[in-house]
Formats: sequence, structure tokens, C-alpha cells
Amino acid sequence: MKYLIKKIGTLIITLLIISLLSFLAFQVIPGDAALSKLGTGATGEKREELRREMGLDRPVLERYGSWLLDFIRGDMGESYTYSIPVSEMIKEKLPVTLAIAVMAFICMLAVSIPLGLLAGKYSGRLPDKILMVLDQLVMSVPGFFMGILITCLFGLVLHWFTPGGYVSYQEGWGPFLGYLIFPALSIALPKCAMGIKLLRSSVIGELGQDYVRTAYSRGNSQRQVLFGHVLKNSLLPVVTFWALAVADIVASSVILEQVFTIPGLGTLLVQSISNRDHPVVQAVIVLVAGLVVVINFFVDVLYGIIDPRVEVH
Amino acid sequence: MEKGFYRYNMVVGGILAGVMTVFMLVGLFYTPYDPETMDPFLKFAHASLAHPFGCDQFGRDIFSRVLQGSGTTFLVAVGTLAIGAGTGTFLGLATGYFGGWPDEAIMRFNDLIVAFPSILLALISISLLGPGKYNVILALGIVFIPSFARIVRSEVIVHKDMDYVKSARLMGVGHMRILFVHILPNIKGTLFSALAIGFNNAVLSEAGMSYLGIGVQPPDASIGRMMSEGQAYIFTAPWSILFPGVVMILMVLGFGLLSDGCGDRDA
Amino acid sequence: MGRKSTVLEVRRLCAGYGKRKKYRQVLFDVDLCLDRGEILGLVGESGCGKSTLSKAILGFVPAKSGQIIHHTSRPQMVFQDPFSSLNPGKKIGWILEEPLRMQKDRLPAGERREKAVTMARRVGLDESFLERYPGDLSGGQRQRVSIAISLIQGSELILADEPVSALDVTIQKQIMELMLGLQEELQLSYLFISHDLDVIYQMCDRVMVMQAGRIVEEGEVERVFGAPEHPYTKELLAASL
Amino acid sequence: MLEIEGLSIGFRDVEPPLEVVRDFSLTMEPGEIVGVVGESGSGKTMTALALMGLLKSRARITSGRMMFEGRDLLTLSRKGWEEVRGKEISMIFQEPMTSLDPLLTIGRQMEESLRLHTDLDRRERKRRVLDMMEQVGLPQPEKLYGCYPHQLSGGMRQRVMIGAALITNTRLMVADEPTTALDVTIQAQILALLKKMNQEHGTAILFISHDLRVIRSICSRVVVMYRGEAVEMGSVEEVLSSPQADHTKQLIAAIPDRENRLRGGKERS
Repeated sequence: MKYLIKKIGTLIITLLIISLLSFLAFQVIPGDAALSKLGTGATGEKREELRREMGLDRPVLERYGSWLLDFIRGDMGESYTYSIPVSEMIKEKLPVTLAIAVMAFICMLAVSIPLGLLAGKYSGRLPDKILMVLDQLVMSVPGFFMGILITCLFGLVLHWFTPGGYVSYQEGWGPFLGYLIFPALSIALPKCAMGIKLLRSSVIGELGQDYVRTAYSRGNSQRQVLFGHVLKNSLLPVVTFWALAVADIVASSVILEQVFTIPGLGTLLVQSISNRDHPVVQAVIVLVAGLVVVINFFVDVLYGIIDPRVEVH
Repeated sequence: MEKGFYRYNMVVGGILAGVMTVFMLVGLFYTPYDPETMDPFLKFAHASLAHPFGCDQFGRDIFSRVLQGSGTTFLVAVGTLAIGAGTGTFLGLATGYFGGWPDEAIMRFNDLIVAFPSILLALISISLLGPGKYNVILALGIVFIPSFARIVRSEVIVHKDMDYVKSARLMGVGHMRILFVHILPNIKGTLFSALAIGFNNAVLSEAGMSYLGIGVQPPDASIGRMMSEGQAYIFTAPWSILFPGVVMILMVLGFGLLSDGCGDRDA
Repeated sequence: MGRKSTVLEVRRLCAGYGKRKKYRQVLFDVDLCLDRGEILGLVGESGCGKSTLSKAILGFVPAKSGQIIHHTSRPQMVFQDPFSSLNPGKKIGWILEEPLRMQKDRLPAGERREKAVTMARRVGLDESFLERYPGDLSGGQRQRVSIAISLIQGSELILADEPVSALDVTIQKQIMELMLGLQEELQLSYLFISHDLDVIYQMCDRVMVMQAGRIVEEGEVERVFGAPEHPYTKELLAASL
Repeated sequence: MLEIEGLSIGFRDVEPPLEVVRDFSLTMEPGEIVGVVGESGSGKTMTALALMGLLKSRARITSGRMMFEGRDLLTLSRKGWEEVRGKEISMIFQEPMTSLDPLLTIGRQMEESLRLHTDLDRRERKRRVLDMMEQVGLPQPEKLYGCYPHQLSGGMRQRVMIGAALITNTRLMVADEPTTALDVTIQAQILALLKKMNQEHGTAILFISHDLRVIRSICSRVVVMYRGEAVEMGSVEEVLSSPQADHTKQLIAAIPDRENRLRGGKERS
């Protein structure tokens, strides 16, 4: 319980600091918001007026406070480019990116746990060697190229889906998810490779532990040792990797949305960066970072549940 | 058996990484054709002896473009490592060895940074700095600092509590000499391994950013951007995207294997 | 044998680890006095603070209160684990010469080498060992190197923290004999830490028994082993086989 | 009960092939405590692991015979070994800190052999575990049952290991340096416990140690190993009082004892 309270405290502080940093980052941009909105042609007077109107003349912390309150209430400002509320733009895109990320995550777990166990158990033998070579190869493919290859294979050769034929979830969840499975796969594959490698070395390490010998000495079969003792222990270090992978998955989806021309959060972010549409960039960044921090929090809690030693330290 | 496998990794990785490094270095100074010269007659030309990778939609020689792009990639990766690994290693050494509140503060900050996916962080930096080769180096360099600091720090912490460091203290060896002469050589395996991985991450990040159009900008060549342009012609001219992709994979694969070999040698 | 003089004094020493709230005191009012040419044993069970005391004497653990007075320069230490006390990445010769490099009036390289060779011979290792790495040496050989390091700067006080605990009995005996021989030859003083009562009995003149950070009994070895006074000492002696 | 004859263990995958145990023979009667003593690298742990069928895959038994209660252990299939381990022969190890699974409760680990080898239901298993905890001197069994290994001291963990090893009433227990990592007072307690369990349950113990002092205090017979060979064998008194092999003499001479002080002659005022 004490562990949980401590973790929640850390979570809140981390969220605050992240929001503050993101806020400050966009305060130091050369040429402030007023300039961005009006363009370089505007006169000094007009700029001053707009600055006052936007509240840019108040102290930084005060502005941060009101920005944060607005943000929590769902008011994320207005897009410079489209002059519509940022929150609406995000509300429309968020489910798309979330769906990709969740599918990629599940895919990663489903593939890397069994294969990692297998490679660890047969380490040094043929299945392990083949798997490790494939692993290294997959890890060397840039994310977007993986996306292109998958488009090629499943879209153009096998015709399992139409590249560029994205279907919005408003038109139907089935086709929507059916399309998104391919970018999710492209994101998950490199993560799988890494997850397999980590779990493999973790399993190898655990298999050499004394308690494994003890388990054998009591008459456990190989299978019972592997699933009854080794699996749980070797997943511990991998859980930390999963938490980090969440951040990576979200980041990769920014790129893969481009490859598969999907109008998600990533596409929005890239467009806004090109357009220097700062309110949108800021909102997306804060949201994504917040999401990652919250997921990390849950992983930490999960860790505490699996490992009885955590409560003590 | 295990050992042999890793030595094999190391040899293959070493050779591959060596060849690719030479390829990238050549690309910095020399290309067989001018990568920008367009030739309408060579539009989508197939691979041939004269144009080993074929030509793109404007009839430009893909091999020359890949070569030049590799040069840029190399420059970006090395620049990134110089900033990221240099600063990170220094911070890791100092905080790991001396501890105290600076260590505490930097590690907390590090934990925070980890919450931001690195490419996202680089994207923010680019959105603040604007795109371009040097801004990419700066952005990626800064983004890479925490991971290096973390790796070096945890290694230093393991070593500084070993008795041989105490023994050195008793000999009258100063802190700086302990850090750089006694400890640093013992963590070089980990450091090399981290450098190789860092190199790969830099290459992949740069390619990703350039693919999105917010990385290296023309006139600098970039493999990532080439592939973004080639994607539209994937069926009519698959070579325009395949060759750059394969070159990039070989680059990353070589350093990946090398890193594997380095890391497991000490284990 | 000659004039008696003190090389190390510890008065009412309190020390521990951690900061502020997490502070955990390990040593409580420890007094210690070690004479020139004396071997003082320190015995106790794991976690009682034996090692902390030696670390505090050498300054690795800060004292909370009390005094540590050195009457001789540069006390040295021989560590328990012969596998971590030598830098795995350096040759034995390099390690042996390192203390000489640190001296104010630096010796030329040739003389340093000569001194290292002499010292190595003295602890029973021939010249060829200087070209080897610690990983190529057995536990006993490494412990010999550790002893050579501790003596090469001419130190008179050696703290030995379980120096023979990780060794096989036959090797253990060799190292103990080596340490005793050097002690007599060079008039060294040892603070000899061990959990093994029999080893203490064989090696030491005087013994201090430590329990939970406190010295509970102190005296001549024959007296303490023959007629223990403190109940804890009695318990330890009864448990030893 | 146990008959080992001409056992040799070697590594085949190194050049030249390395033999770590050569022509080792030993017989044990039911209820006997036999010691195997030797320095590091003498092959004593290898012998113990061979007896449990737990040799790492690189090490092979190259020749010899191991008969346990009329059964040839070397002909056992993998399945056959699983039936023997934990049911007829059990083992305890040197490091009580790492020999228990850190993520499982004490209770679960102690009942594991019962779960694997008997049809007892959960309640009956728990009853037996609590009973065994009592016997091996673990305080507050009910509370300890749900604890994790990290919450226990080294001595307590070794008691857990012993209890878990004896819970199926095995006929033979192999103890590989079970007290080496413990303090002297705890060592004395664990040795007393082993003796008590030996008497009450009639479990024979093969006691492996590097320390002749420990062997002397608990075993009736002893085998001295040196570089993979049994150089001497006999009752403990015999071997200690009139050693025949050179290595045994060296070992005995090196025992730090209170008869001969190394620190000689120096009179202090």
C-alpha cells in the first residue's frame, strides 16, 4: 500500500514536470505565438495588441497555471493553421493512434513471450541460432521500410488489403481494425525482435540460477521448471522493457501512419510541425508523454505485484 | 558453443561494419555521377553495369545518391555520437563515481526524459530549431545523452564498489586517475557496445525523420528522403526504394552484430 | 621484544551508513589499541561490523563520533575476495608498480620494476607472474599479490579483512605462514579480521570479540579462548567445532 | 542401500578430454551419515550432482555404476529420474540465499515435492508442511507459510531447504556444503538439526564439505577426494588419527585448530 501511494505521488509530480517542460519549451521559440499567428508582415503595434489579447504579457508561471487548468478541462487552445479548437482535432485522431498502439503492443507480447522462452530454452542449438539471425535482421530494418515491405507483401502481392485504402472507425470498426493491423504489425515486429532477445538472455540467466537446480532436485520435469519457476522470474526484467516499448510504439506510429497514409495523431503532429502550428504540437506532445507516464505507472504497479521483494526496498 | 556463436557474430559484424564504414566515408567525398543530374532518357532505368542500382523517376543515378546519402548519414550519426555519447559518458562517469545530489538530480531528470520517446523528443527539438542536417545532429545528440549517461553510470557504480578501487585509493591514487586509468578501461566493452547501438539508433532516427520530411533537407542527400520519394513508384520501379533500403539494413546489421559481440565478450 | 609503541588508536568510535532518516549505525563506542609488532584479532559473525570497522579506520566509512589516531603513515589493507581486489584489466606488474608511481619522488621505470620484482619474490611469486593478468592466478596467488601491494610502500600497519576465508585449507595455511613470516621480518602490525575462531587463535596475540557493533570481550588469545568471560564469547566457542 | 562403483565423470567437448572424477567408489548403509571431503576442484560436487542426475549437459558419466536400493540409476530415463528426485533422493545446497525461488512463498516451495510425488490434497499437504516446519525449528509456521524467502535469514532458509528435502521422507539426502555460507553459531544449529532428522527419520545423508572439522562433528565415515580421486576412505576416527594418503595428512595438518599455534614463541610483557 505504501508502495502504491509513493508511486502515485511520483506519477503526479512527473506529470506536472512534463507539462511544465513542454510548456516552457514552446515559450522559448524565437518569435512568439503572436508573431506566428500574424506572420512576419505585421506591425509592432498590432503584435503588442494581440500579445495582450492572448495573455502573453503575463508572468510565465501564471500563464502555465492557467494553461494547465484549461488543458485539464479539455481546452487545448486553437490551431494557428485551421483556427479550430485543438481538442476537437485530437479527439478525432486519438482513437486511431490508440488502436494501432494497442494492437502493436498485444502483438509484441503474443509473439515475443513464446519465442523468447523457446530461444532461451534451446539456446545455442539450431532453432535458437536461426531465431537470433532473424532477430538481428529484423532489428536492422528501419521502421518505415518495414512498413513499406509489409505494404508490398500483403497489399501489392497478396492483396490482403488496399494500400492507402484507410477506412475511418466511424464507417465501421471491422474494416478499420482490419486496415490498422498492418501498421501495427510493422511497429510490433522490431519490438518483438528486441523482446525475444531480452527474454532469451533473461531465461538463460535464470536457468543457471541455484533455485532452478533446487527445483530439478525435487523432481520437477523440464516443462514444470520452465513454466513453474523460470518464466515468472525471467519476465521481471522484461516487464521494464515493455514499459519502455510503449513509448517507442507510440513514437513509431508517428512514422508508420505516414507510410500507410492514416490520419492519426502522428500525421497530425508531423503536419503541425511542418506548419509550425505550435498549440497542436504542444497538445499532442503533452498528451503522448502523459499517456506514456501513466502506462509506466501501471507497469510499476504490476512489477510490485509480481515481485514480493519490491515492497521492502 | 555460446562463445563461438558470439565470436562469429563479432567477425561477421566487424567485416560488415567495416565495409559499410568505408562505403559511407567514400560517399562523403566521391560519387561516380553527380547525384543531382537528371537525365530524362534514364528515367526508371533498370540496374546495369553503368548504373548498378538503376535510376529514379528523374533519371538520377541511384547508386550515387545512395552513396552520398550514406555520407550524410555517417556525418549525422558520428556527430550525434560525439554530442550524445561524449556528454553522456562524461556525465555517467562523474555522477556514477561521485554520487551525491548532482547524481540524484540528473538521474531523476533522466527518468523523466525516458517518458518521452526519443524520436518524439527529436521531433519537438526540430519543431523548435527547424529542420536541417546540423539541427538533426543537435537534436539527436541531446536526445541520446541520457541513455549513455545511464549505461556508463550503472557500470561505474558496479566497479567503484569493487575492492580494487579501494585498493587503488589506499595506494594514494587520485580520483581522476582511478576514474580514467583504473575504471574506464574495464567498462570499454560495454561502452563500445553502447556506441554501436547508438550509431544504429542515430542512423534509424535520421532516416525516420528524413522520411517524414523534417530531417535532413535538400541539397543534402538522405536515404530516408529518397525512400519517401521512391515509395510512390514501388511497383513501377521497386529498385528505387529497395537498394537504398538494403544498404541501410546492411549498415545497421553490421553495427548491431558488432555490438552483440562486444557486449557478450565480457559476460 | 624492544620498546612498545602504539601504531593505531581508536577511541569511542561510532560509525554507520546512510543519510539522515535512513542512517543505520553499525559501530557503537569501539575502542582499539594496536602496538607495533602486534597481531590483533577481530572476531565476530557476519554483519556484526568487523568490516565496517576496518573501512572506518581507512576512511572509507565516515565516523559519526570518536577518534581514529594513526601513528604510522599509510595503513594498508588485504581484502577478503581475491577476485575483486585486483583490477582485472591490468597486469600484476602494472598493479604492483602503481603505488610506486604515486610516490612524491617518482622512481624511474627501471627501478620501479626492480622493486616490484623484489616484492613479488618476497611473497613467493617469481618474475613471470608480473606479466600475467589477475584472471590467470589462483586465489592463493592473488592473495600473495595483495600482500605484496600492501607492503610495497613500506607500510607498517596492515588491516587484513578475512584474508584467508575464501581459500582452501592447505592454501590458507600457506598464506597465514607467509603473513607471519613477513610480520616477524618487518616488525609489522596486523589487525586480523576473521569469523573463524581457530584461525584467530593460530595467528593472533590478542583478540577482540565483536557483537552487533560492540566489542564485548578483549584479551590475550590464550586467556579469551581458555577462560571466556562474556556469554557471547562462550556461545561462539561452544559452537565452533 | 547406495553403491557407487568405478564412477568416472568427464568433459568430452574439451581437448584433451578432461576427467573431473576418476574411478570413484562408495557404499552407504541406510541411516548412515557419510562425508566427502576435498578442496575446491576435487570433484566432490560433481559426484553429488551425478548422484542426483543433475550434471550439466557438458559433463558426462564416462564409466561406472550407481545402484540405489537395487536399481541402476544410470539406466534411468528422464522420466525415471523425475520419479527418484525429491521422492527417494533429495538434495540441499550451499547457498540458502539463492537456492529458493524468490517469487514463491515458503509454503509452496516446501510442499512442492508432495505435490509432485503424492496424491495428497491441498489441505493435507499444508498440514504436513506446517508439521515439518515445526520439526525443523521454524517459528510461527502459520505465518511463515505465506512468507517469501527474502524475508528470512540464511539459517532459516537452510531450515526451509532441509524441511522441503525431507517432506517426502526420502531415504537419502545429499547435502552439498550446507553450512559453508553460515555463521558458526548457525552452523552448529543446522548440524544439530541434520543429526536430529537423521535419527528421527532414518534418512541417510551424504555430506559434502571442504571442512574436516564439520565432517568430524557429524559423519561416521568419510571419503577424502583429491583431484577427482578418492584417495582415502574409512571411519572418521581412523582417517583422522592415522591418515594413510599424503593428501589426507596435508589436509589434517592444515586444519586450523587450537593444538598448534602458528604464532610462536613471542612473549609479550
